[in-house]
Amino acid sequence: MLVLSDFLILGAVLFCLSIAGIFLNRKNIIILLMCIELMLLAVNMNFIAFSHFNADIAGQVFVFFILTVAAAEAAIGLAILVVLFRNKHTINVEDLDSMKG
Amino acid sequence: MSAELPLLSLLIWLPIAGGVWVLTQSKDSEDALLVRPIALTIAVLTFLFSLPLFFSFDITTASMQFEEKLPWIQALNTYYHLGVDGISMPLILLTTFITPLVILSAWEVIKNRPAQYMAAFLIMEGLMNGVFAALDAMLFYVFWEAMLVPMFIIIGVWGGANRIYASLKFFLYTLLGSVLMLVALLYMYNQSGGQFSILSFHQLNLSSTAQTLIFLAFLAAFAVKVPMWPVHTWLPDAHVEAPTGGSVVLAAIMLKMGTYGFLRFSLPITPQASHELAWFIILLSLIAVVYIGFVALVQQDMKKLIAYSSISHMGFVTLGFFIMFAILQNTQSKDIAAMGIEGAMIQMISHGFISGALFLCVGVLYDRLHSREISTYGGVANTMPRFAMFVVLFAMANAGLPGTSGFVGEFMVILSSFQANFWIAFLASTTLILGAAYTLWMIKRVIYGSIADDKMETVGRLTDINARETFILAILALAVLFFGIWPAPLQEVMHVSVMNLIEHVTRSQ
Amino acid sequence: MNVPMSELYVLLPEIFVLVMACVILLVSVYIPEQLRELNYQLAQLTVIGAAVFTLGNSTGSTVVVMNSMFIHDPMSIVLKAFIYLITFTVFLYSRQYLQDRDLYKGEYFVLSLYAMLGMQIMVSACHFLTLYLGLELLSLSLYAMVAMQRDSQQATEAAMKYFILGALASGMLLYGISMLYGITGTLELQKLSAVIAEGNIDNKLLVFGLVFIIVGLAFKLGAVPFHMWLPDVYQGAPTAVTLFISAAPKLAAFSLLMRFLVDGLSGLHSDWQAILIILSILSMGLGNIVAIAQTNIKRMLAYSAISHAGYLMLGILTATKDGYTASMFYTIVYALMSMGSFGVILLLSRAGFEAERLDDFKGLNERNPWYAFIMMILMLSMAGLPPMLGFWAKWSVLNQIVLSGFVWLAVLAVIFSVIGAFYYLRVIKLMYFDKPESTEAIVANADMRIAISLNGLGILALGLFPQMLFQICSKVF
Amino acid sequence: MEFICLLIVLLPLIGSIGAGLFTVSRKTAHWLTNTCVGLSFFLSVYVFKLIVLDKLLPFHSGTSNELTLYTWLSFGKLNLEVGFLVDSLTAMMMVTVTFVSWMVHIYTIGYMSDDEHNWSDKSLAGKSSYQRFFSYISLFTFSMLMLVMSNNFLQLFFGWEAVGLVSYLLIGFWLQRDTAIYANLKAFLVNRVGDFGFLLGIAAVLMYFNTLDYKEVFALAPSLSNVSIEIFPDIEWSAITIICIFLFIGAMGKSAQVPLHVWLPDSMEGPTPISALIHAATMVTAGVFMVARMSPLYELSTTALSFILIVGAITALFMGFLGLVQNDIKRVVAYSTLSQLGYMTVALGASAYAAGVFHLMTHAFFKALLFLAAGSVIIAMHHEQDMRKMGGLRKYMPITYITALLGTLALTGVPFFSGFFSKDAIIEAVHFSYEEGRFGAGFAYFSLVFGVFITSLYSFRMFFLTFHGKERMDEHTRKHLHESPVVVTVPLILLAIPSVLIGAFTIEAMLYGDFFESAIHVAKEHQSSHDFHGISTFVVHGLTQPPFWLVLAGFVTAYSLYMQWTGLPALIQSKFVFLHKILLDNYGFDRFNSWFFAGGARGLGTLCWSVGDVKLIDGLLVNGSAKVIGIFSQVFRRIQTGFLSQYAFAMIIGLLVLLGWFVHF
Amino acid sequence: MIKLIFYFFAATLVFSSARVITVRNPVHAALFLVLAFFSSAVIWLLLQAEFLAIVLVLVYVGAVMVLFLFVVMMLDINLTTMRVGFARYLFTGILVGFLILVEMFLVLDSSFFHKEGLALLPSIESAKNLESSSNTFALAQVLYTNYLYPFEIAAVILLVSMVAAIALTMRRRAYSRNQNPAQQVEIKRTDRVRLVKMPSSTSAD
Repeated sequence: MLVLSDFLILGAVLFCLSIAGIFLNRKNIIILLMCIELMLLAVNMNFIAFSHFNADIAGQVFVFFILTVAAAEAAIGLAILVVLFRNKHTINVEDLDSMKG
Repeated sequence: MSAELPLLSLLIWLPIAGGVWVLTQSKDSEDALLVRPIALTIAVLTFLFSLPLFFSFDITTASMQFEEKLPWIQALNTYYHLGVDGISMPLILLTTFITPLVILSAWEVIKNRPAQYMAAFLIMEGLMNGVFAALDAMLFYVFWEAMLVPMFIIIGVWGGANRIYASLKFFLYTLLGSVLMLVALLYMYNQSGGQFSILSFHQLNLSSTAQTLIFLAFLAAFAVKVPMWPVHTWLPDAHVEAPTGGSVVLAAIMLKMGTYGFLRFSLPITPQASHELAWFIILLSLIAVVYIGFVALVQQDMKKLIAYSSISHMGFVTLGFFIMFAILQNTQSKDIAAMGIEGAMIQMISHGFISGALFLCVGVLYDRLHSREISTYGGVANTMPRFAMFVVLFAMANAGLPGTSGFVGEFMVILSSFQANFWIAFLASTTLILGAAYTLWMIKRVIYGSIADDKMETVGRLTDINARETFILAILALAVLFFGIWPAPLQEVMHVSVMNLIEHVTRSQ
Repeated sequence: MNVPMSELYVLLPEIFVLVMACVILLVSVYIPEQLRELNYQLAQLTVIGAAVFTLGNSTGSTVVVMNSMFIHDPMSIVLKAFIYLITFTVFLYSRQYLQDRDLYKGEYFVLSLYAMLGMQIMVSACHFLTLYLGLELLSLSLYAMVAMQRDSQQATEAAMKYFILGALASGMLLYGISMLYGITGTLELQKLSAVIAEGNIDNKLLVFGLVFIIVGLAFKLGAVPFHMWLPDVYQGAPTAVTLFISAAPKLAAFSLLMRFLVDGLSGLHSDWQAILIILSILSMGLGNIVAIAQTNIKRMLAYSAISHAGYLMLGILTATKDGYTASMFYTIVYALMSMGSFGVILLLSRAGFEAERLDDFKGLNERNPWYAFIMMILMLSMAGLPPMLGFWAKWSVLNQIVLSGFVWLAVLAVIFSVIGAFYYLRVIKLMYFDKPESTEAIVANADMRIAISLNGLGILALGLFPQMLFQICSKVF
Repeated sequence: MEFICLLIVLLPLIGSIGAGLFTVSRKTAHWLTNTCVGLSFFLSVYVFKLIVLDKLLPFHSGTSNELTLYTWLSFGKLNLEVGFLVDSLTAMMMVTVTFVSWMVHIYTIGYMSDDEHNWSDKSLAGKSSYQRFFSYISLFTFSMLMLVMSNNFLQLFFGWEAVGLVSYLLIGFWLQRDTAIYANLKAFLVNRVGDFGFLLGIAAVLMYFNTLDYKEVFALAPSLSNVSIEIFPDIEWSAITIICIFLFIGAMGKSAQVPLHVWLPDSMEGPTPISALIHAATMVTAGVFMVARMSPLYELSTTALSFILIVGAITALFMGFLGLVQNDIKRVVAYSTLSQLGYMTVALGASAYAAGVFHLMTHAFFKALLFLAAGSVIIAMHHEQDMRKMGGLRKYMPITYITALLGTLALTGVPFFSGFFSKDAIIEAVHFSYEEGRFGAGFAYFSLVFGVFITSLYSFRMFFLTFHGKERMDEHTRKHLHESPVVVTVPLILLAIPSVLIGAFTIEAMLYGDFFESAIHVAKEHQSSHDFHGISTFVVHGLTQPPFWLVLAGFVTAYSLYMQWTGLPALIQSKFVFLHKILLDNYGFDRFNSWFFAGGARGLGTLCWSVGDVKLIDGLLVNGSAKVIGIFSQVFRRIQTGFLSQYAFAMIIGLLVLLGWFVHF
Repeated sequence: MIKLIFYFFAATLVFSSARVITVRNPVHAALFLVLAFFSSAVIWLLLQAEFLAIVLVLVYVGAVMVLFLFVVMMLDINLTTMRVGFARYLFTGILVGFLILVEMFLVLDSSFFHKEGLALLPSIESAKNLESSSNTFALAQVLYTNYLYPFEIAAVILLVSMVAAIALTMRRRAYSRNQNPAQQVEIKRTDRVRLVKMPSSTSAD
């Protein structure tokens, strides 16, 4: 039988992948945004698994809100991205270094 | 009369309020005619108000006098608690005495923003009085640190070429010391069940480790202020770069706060640790006397030389304080222990006069030729005989000539330290030679001699001191001579408090 | 579900702000450009109204409403009150600056008000969900505000960085929440606390969740090593926005810390204490040290904010009521100081000129002694020098850690504060000791002048008589 | 009586202040100070009469010879007071000091009358130098009186240093001269070395007696003879010895004993009147006075006495040698002074305090006379001091010549002159000590006796070179040669009288009577058993002793070398180049001092400063830590690369570490 | 069987997520992300979160990812430079990711989490009572009652995102030349004309 751990570990793998993605990706901010979606997916996976195994609907409600927020976040993130692109004509992560030190 | 009038508060807040008032006059800095008389009046008034402290002082009691106590921050259980005893009262008088002179000395010299200059000194006077009068540790600390700011500004704005380095060094050095003291104060606050009364700290029963740590924390604060070797290097820089008034206040008063701290905090609060670490302080003091004496010998800058001489002389003060334990051990004589401590305290006051006067003298020269280098001068006595007389007098006082106040403290400290250990007295006495050597060698090169041909245009055209400068120096000269010839009035006021301190320290060991 | 009126009454400030924000949004769309002043006035009105509603309902007792998701307790009231105060002042300070830069639009006020609403929600949250949503409301508004100066490369870059990292952090926070939820089966802070108190759960699992949560909190607070966004955002954002970010959200972040760690996870205090010690040491150290090397005052203040975050945590990590009081005091004081400092920067900025280089402060004393004096007070206060208010802030947290036996930490903290004093002093040095680079007079509206003066003098006056502020904070816990 | 004593002390001070601090005319200055010091002298004589002749106790209506003026400081039972102790010793010193001082005051009127020429035109200080000079010497008189009249160590130290101060001011009086201001610094510092010991001595006194009052100390002294002190671990010293030696170190400085004598020859840079007053008659004898005053202490330590004996003997002999090679007239007198101070010191070391003080007194008169005479010569020679450019002055300055002759005779110890009595008494006393077996007495005896020859030799050498022989000055000078004015010659005459007579008149009272009974204490076993049988017997006895013949030998040698075979000195000089060099070099003391002490101190100072302060403390610790923080700052700011990935990476690493630390460890 | 489904879709999920972060082309990444969403939707179904699974597909894949793609297309990005330097950080990235994974694994694999599911497939009984056991129904039950307050906040968040997105991206036409009459009226002479005093030369030279 599948146990809770399986889902959690799956979530953990997703989580780590997204983290690695954020670190690895240096060229394209859009990928970063996607990684964040991936991370939220991992979190959602956790919530749903817990919700299921604890027989508690609250976890699913939480996921519902996370999805909402994630959508809003994506909207703002993309908006900023567009503004940024208009200004810099690039979305290369490594070009975002006008401020440092 | 003292009962009705909150004298100490007046001494603190009159100059501060006056300073703020002067500051508001700063808009028309060109037309600062009014600023100087106002500032002087306030300073003189403050001095006059401080006189009752001395004349209605009860010399038979060691308890605090002229006490004022109002709740300040109830949440922290701190009070606006002021009071003086024989230890702090002379220092307040010294402060109120020096400040009018400082303001007078800047009369026509400071042209750049005189209002701010005067205000800074007035505010600083109030804060320094606060340090000496505070009986609440938090109040003390607030005054203690707040004082850094006006001094920082004074050095930084009206200072010499390297003033920024000097002012920052001064500030950070002293801040580093005092923050550690803050931690110690907090620790004691918690140990004493949440109070900040300094007098209640005296009654604390602290473990020996705690005492040692607290002592070291206090040491960090006070040693920097004194300054003791090896945390003294801010002083020469600060002195050299500060304007004359700044140097005077720094040397005459601010250094005394460190040694005052030892008496008010370290010794009574941590008697055991003080006893155990007395050797360490004595060692540092002797290094200050001997090592710094040699260092002073080779200075090329007059202010630096006097600054180093200050360090050396302050070494006597700390020596006098901490020799107490060895004396008590050797002779059981509290009188001799008192002699050491009182000698050190007289040295504090006297050094206030002498170093202040010497810095004013350098200021006089600096105002004329804008150089502090010894090599710029030579043969000044030829053109400024009256000035030369004062300089030689103060130099002699600095060298500890009997009959001047500079002698009294050194004499007493050496005499008492002899009873502790021959070698301590021996090393301390080397100041007789070294002090004379560096001071008089400077005098030789600056004041004496004929005017070299290439200096005819500079030194040769010097004008002797005017009435204002004469007045300032004469007042100081009188003070130096008076306390040299008859130090008893000064010692009388502190004696009971010092005896009480010694009793307290011996009792709580 | 029928929500009783009494519960709505508790929510009145939030509802008012929401409604008004929508009103301003609509108004700003339709009013002509000349009447833009109306946005400002309405926004200020909103803040005042919210304050009136919040304070009008401050009974001192704790009320929990909305299915135990909204808590109305003394802490939230005090924090909200200061959030209002700060927002009000921020609007006031920013006005001229925004007008000069064509940012004086409805959006700024609307987003600020939404951010404020987010903070209100956070401060009053007692449920993971509301905490999270409040946080997101705040964050999303801030992301947008940072990017509002659309033609500024730095602003958009800052916004992008802020956004990505913020999302990453909230992802981690969420992961932590999910773990705690999974382990304890509840999302309510009080219940969570109760479950942990039972002690049936393996501590290791809880700490696992805790670590993720702390990462999220530390990010909001700007604690090292989760501080990286902070300097760039402070520097890149329009100063008016930096002003806002640097002040009010600190209060919210503090409440976040309190809600999570104290209300929810007080059972794990020995664990989070250790973590906070590390974070605070790193923050104090790195913040103070790196600030020295800065040439841009906004960036310098950012590092200063990092170090202040370290000090702020000192109080909380004692896990005592007095410690929380101290931290809260610290946070409020810091917010006030930070507001003043950025206010002065705004004051010196003109159309087309950002007074953000340190050198722009050169010789301020000659140009305008009064503003120099105010800035000096603020800098000294930041450095923690008596008799400024900042001293008492440092004092109170130090006192608490000494009381809790972390004397070594106190020593470390004060040493870092001395290092930190250097760069604050440098500002004073520039203002007082150096010659001005320009002699242009500094012009400001009367309200701005009065406000900034009050801000500075308040720091001094409250420093002399901190009793009131102490009392307010100590009554909270 | 109290008032009179106070007046004696304060009158010179008033004179000094009047002349120095206020702008007064030259006339007012010299009249004021002369009147004050003169009055002081007459009052001293009156006091002397009351105490010595009438045997009265001066104070508290005749019940005590101690007077407390006021309390300086007090610590419980310990009182530090300022007061007077006036006994026969004091009275004698008071008279001597005020007399010589008054003479010098008068003399100065003439000597300094054209002092402006010694200053450059522009010097403002030169304009008032005349008044200042009077102010200084009056101040000196005050200080010296404070010293001798003190009844405690504190005041003694005050006077001790105050005379040092005035000496400093006066040596450097012509402050435009580099040599003068070098000499005064040197004098002060060398004296300070002595005072260093002196102060430690006082500290030791306080420690063991718990008082600084003479009377109490002397009363307690015998009980202390067995107390010891450990200065170095495990080596015990007698406390009394330590006290005595430290006090004597002070005396060595002030009374210019080897090796602290180096300042005295240089002090001749000062105007001649003060060389007479300070550096011959009074101040330099303060050490001798002090030891005599402390005789109850010194009597308890033969070790200390031996030490004194040896130091004195070395000074007496070797400083005399130096007098032989000097060409500067004042320097010859200066070395003679050194040598004579050695005599006095030897007397002290031989427990013959009375003899020492006796010689002190006679020496004060004749040496002052000699200096003033030399000064008179110098005035006549237009400030030329080199004896090689003098000669044959006898006919130009008869009064000076005669008085100088009398002084020389007194100095060399020709019978019936005052010096004869005092010197002979010392030699006798040393001889007694030698017999008694005191360590060092044999050497001292030999030195003193041989020293008599040397003294005679250099004294007559100077005398012949100056007043006899060829006139070696240039024409211009010779044309203007004339006897000095009355103000100069009168003091010479007045000083010549005691120089000749005082010895004969007072020897009985001072050495063999009870003159010093109450003032000087000599232990029973150290008292010589000789009796005094009248002056003539003393003189006749003296003629049979080697010293007399040595004086004669000295005279003959000098006469033959400088009057008869005048080429011979140069020949001898060329034969003993090495020796001559050593003598001219002051045995290398000056060079050693300036190399080792002055150079060493400066070197050490530079080392401490540039290495210790600048490099180590400031460079390494202060600026170093600032720099380290700065470097850290620069390094840490690199972490903030500006790259988003890096930022995220930091957070991730943070998470990783926190997880690892808190969850898994 | 369930296990098989789980592992299959889990593997797909992991693979597609891995591809998201490794592919060069953002369009491909977005598409892999879509695949990941689909796979996880299936796994959520296994966990009886039908509503959320549907929402994920509808909202995410349908709206958000399309938005992503839209932006990707809109921004004209040079793809060739997109991968440079990737390998440099690969090792570190993998290492750190792996380490965190290990740390997480050690906790998540603890016995506490080895509890078995209630029932991974709906039982017949519950199927009967479809209405009450429906996941959607259950969510709906609480969403507008217990969670009314967060629901409202979520609404505000969406509003904010809308406002923000518009405020940030809406461009007023830079080339539109509309007059501002107010400005024209308000103008003062001094704004336009500056009188300059020239020194008049007094003499010819």
